[in-house]
Amino acid sequence: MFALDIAAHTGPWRSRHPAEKAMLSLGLLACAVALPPWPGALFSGAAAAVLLVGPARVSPAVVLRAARVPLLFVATSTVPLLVTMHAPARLTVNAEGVVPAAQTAGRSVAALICLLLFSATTPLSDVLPRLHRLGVPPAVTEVAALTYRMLFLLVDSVRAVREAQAARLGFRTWRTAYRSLAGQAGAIFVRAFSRARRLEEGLALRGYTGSLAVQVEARRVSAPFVAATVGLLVLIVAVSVVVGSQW
Amino acid sequence: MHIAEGYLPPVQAAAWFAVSAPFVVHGSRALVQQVRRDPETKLLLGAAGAFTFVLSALKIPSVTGSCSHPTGTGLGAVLFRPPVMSVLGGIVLLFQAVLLAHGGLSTLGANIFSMAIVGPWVAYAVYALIRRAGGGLDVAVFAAAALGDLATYCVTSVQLALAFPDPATGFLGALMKFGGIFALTQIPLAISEGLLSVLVVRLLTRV
Amino acid sequence: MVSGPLLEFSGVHFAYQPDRPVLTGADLRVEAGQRLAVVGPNGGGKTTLFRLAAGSLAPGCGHVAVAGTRVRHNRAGLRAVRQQVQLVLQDPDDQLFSASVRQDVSFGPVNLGLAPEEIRRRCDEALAALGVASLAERPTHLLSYGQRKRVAIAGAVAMRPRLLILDEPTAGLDPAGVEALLQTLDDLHAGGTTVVLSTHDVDLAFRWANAVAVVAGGGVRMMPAAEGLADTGLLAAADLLPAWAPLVHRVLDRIPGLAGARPGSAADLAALLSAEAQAGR
Amino acid sequence: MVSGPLLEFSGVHFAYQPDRPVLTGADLRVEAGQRLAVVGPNGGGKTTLFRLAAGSLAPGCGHVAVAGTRVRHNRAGLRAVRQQVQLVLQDPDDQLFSASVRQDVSFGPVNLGLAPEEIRRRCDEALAALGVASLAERPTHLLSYGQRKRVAIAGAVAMRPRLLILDEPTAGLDPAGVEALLQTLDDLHAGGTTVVLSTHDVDLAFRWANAVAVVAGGGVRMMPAAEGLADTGLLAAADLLPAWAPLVHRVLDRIPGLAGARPGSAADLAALLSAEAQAGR
Repeated sequence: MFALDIAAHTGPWRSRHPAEKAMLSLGLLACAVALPPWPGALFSGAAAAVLLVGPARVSPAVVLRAARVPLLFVATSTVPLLVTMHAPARLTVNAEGVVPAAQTAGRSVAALICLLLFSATTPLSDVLPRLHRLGVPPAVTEVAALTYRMLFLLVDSVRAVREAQAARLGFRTWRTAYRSLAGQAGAIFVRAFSRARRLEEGLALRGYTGSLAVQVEARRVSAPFVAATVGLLVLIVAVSVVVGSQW
Repeated sequence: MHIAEGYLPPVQAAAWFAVSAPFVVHGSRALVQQVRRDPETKLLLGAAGAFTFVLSALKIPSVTGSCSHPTGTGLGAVLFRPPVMSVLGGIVLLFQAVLLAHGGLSTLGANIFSMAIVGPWVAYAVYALIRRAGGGLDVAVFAAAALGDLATYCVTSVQLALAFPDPATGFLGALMKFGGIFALTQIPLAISEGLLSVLVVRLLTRV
Repeated sequence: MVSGPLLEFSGVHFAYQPDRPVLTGADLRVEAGQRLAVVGPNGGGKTTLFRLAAGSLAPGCGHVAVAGTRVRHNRAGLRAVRQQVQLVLQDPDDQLFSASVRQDVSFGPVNLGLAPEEIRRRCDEALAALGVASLAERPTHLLSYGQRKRVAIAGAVAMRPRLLILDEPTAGLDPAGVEALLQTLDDLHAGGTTVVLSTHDVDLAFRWANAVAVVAGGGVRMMPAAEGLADTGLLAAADLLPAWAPLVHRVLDRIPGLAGARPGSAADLAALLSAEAQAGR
Repeated sequence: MVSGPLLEFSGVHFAYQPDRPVLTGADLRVEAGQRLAVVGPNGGGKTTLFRLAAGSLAPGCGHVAVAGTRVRHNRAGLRAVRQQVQLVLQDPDDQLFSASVRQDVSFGPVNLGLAPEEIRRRCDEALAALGVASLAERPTHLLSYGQRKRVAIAGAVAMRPRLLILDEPTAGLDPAGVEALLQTLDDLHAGGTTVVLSTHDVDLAFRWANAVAVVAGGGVRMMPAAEGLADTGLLAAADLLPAWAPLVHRVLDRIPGLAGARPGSAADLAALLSAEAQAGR
């Protein structure tokens, strides 16, 4: 359904503590964003890319498919950096903009790979119940966890509704397509809230009185993994500073 | 379009977190209180979040032949009110970043500000104004959704213009460039989202 | 009219995920006028077969032909398929998305761009055929499960398909509901519609269908219903239980006075036994 | 231990809407150790009966008692009921709220305020009992329907109820899934849990249950399974079809060499006939 979510749930890093994976991927992400793009982003992005298709064994096809939409954004929003506007409707190509545009695009692509390293290895269902340790109120993490569970049900429904509408020629013209879309939105609205109502009864039977607390399986944070992560991050920062100053 | 991961310079990315934080914290407090008063709303809020996510994933046919997505924030704000939408919108944007790589974690603050704060508040204000002025439900919903959508992309353009001012004309020049790409082209989609929202509300009020 | 079978699969392969094929070379022929029951284990590919037939999915290899024409997955091609073949999904809520029953049933005819009177006529006809005319003005979400199921079928019938495919139409219905639905399908069949349905109930398949398709292990095996559903080995190979009726027929044939009796359901058998008891008295 | 029946309904009336009562004076007694099948038409009140038993609904008149104690609809009263009685709803998605299987199963034990090791023990035990231990780390949304159904039951079993009630547990499962689930229920029953389930499949009820409750027309009629499900008239009055097995037994008794054979399923009958054919050779 969501290729990144499936990768996260089925990959070899599935049983690692989410904090380890967050430290690694978000640490690299921070390096990619905060260090000077050349060479900091290059190193962070390259490290994330190697980890992603190497030890984390995420298929390159999944990575590329997930990267399509954000890359489209990067491509379109980099165009304005390459032109100068002197007055409305008077645009010239800006040769000096090439370097900053390349830096911005490079930083963004590097950061994107770091994000994918996180997404494709760390299931949200492992992250959400632990977020309260970072000070997020349990009510918010519980609502988020319910949203996560229910959105899969709704995505399934909306796909089935769409298929049924297509079978009855619901997308034949613009007019019918709009009517069909409204039908989809209406159907999932009704479904979402009837699901919530029924789930409430289902949970009440199991003793629900307001708290959705569950037992979160204890996972040990691996000291070698953390040490390697710290080592990698320090190395990237150090090399970036040294190489950057010599450039 | 969400601002992609890493696209904003670090200081500005951090600044947008700082700007969004009070709204999200306020929304979270409202949510916590609401849930404490009435524990059942927890499941309804989960449903509302899932609905918003799926709504923003519906494919709208667009002129260019490719497909676009509604923001869903206008309809969400009218149905669930802006403070709650700031939290639900934040959750949805986090999920979009992690599940789909749409948007990002470093740009989450900026995207929350445009899509989960400004969009919903503009939509809600427009809706409330038109209703109070005696406007019909259809008109109010249409304007709320269309202007909420448009406001979101205007804010995105401002965010990008602040980050990348034009070498000759500075912020204003950059705003026109980014606005030309992200806000102007959004007008037909904003109208689409308005029409779609009207159809949805009609369907829901009849049910 | 076009000659050849109404629906034909030739060597159809299909996989949702590349490493897990669902169908590996499926062949199927549905002739006009048939009543075909599709049986097989969950996850065996019954629904996939139906979605391929309705054009919702495109085969990986092989091809699907409707009324002698190979299905093309472009706008015009799909449109042609959908005017001939209608698929009713298992969960009626996936097909009901309008506020009222009449609106929902009119969805297809409106999309066909028909004239208002023709739309009305088709809706009335479909609602009457499914016995839900009295519900026409009711909101769909206030209907019972069985009623929603009938309205969903009415929505497909209003498209006037030549081939109506129903995925587990009797699931969730009580015995009375099942009987009423089979009666309705018989009426539609008598009216010229070819009907295909999937079911887990081999006894239902035995007494309703004239042909059976066993979908398991990536392939489809078609047979006359009486033969296929009496083949305990074949059914067991597809993880299915045998049907009662053909076994009971074998037993009855050994009793003088009951030999040759062919009760299709337990109710028929009960009637047979009580009639015999009456006569014996 | 408390004496008396595990669950008792006395003159229970219930209506969702005042003018349309569902139950009008229902009486029911479930003894510890029973295997009770509840049959009846859709809308006849089976689910309502279960929701009353689990404390989800409060009766209009009459009363419901669990283990000899009349159910009180306050926090403490409901808590007491839920430690004894667990209801598994028909749609597993109505009970699975967490994306993680293990977390979901732990929900009930956490609500009971148990110690962490005890919660873990109960989860492991419930997951093992339902044969889904290998799925513990899988996300709910990647499970098949049958797997979700088992996880939902595990969530109830983790509460260690004395009485486990399942609403249509076999609906939507294929024959192999039904057999596996019945085996699991047998194991739970052997472990001391009293099991109640509803079904439309009278043959399933006949071979699995030792008691049957027919819910129809606002009342409940309880009987030993063999007797109730052989009573064609009683079943017909409740809009149910007769079961094959008791009729087949009557037929078999008239064949020398097969008389006295009691196949419970068509598979048993098939085995019987082929064993006889073998022996005859």
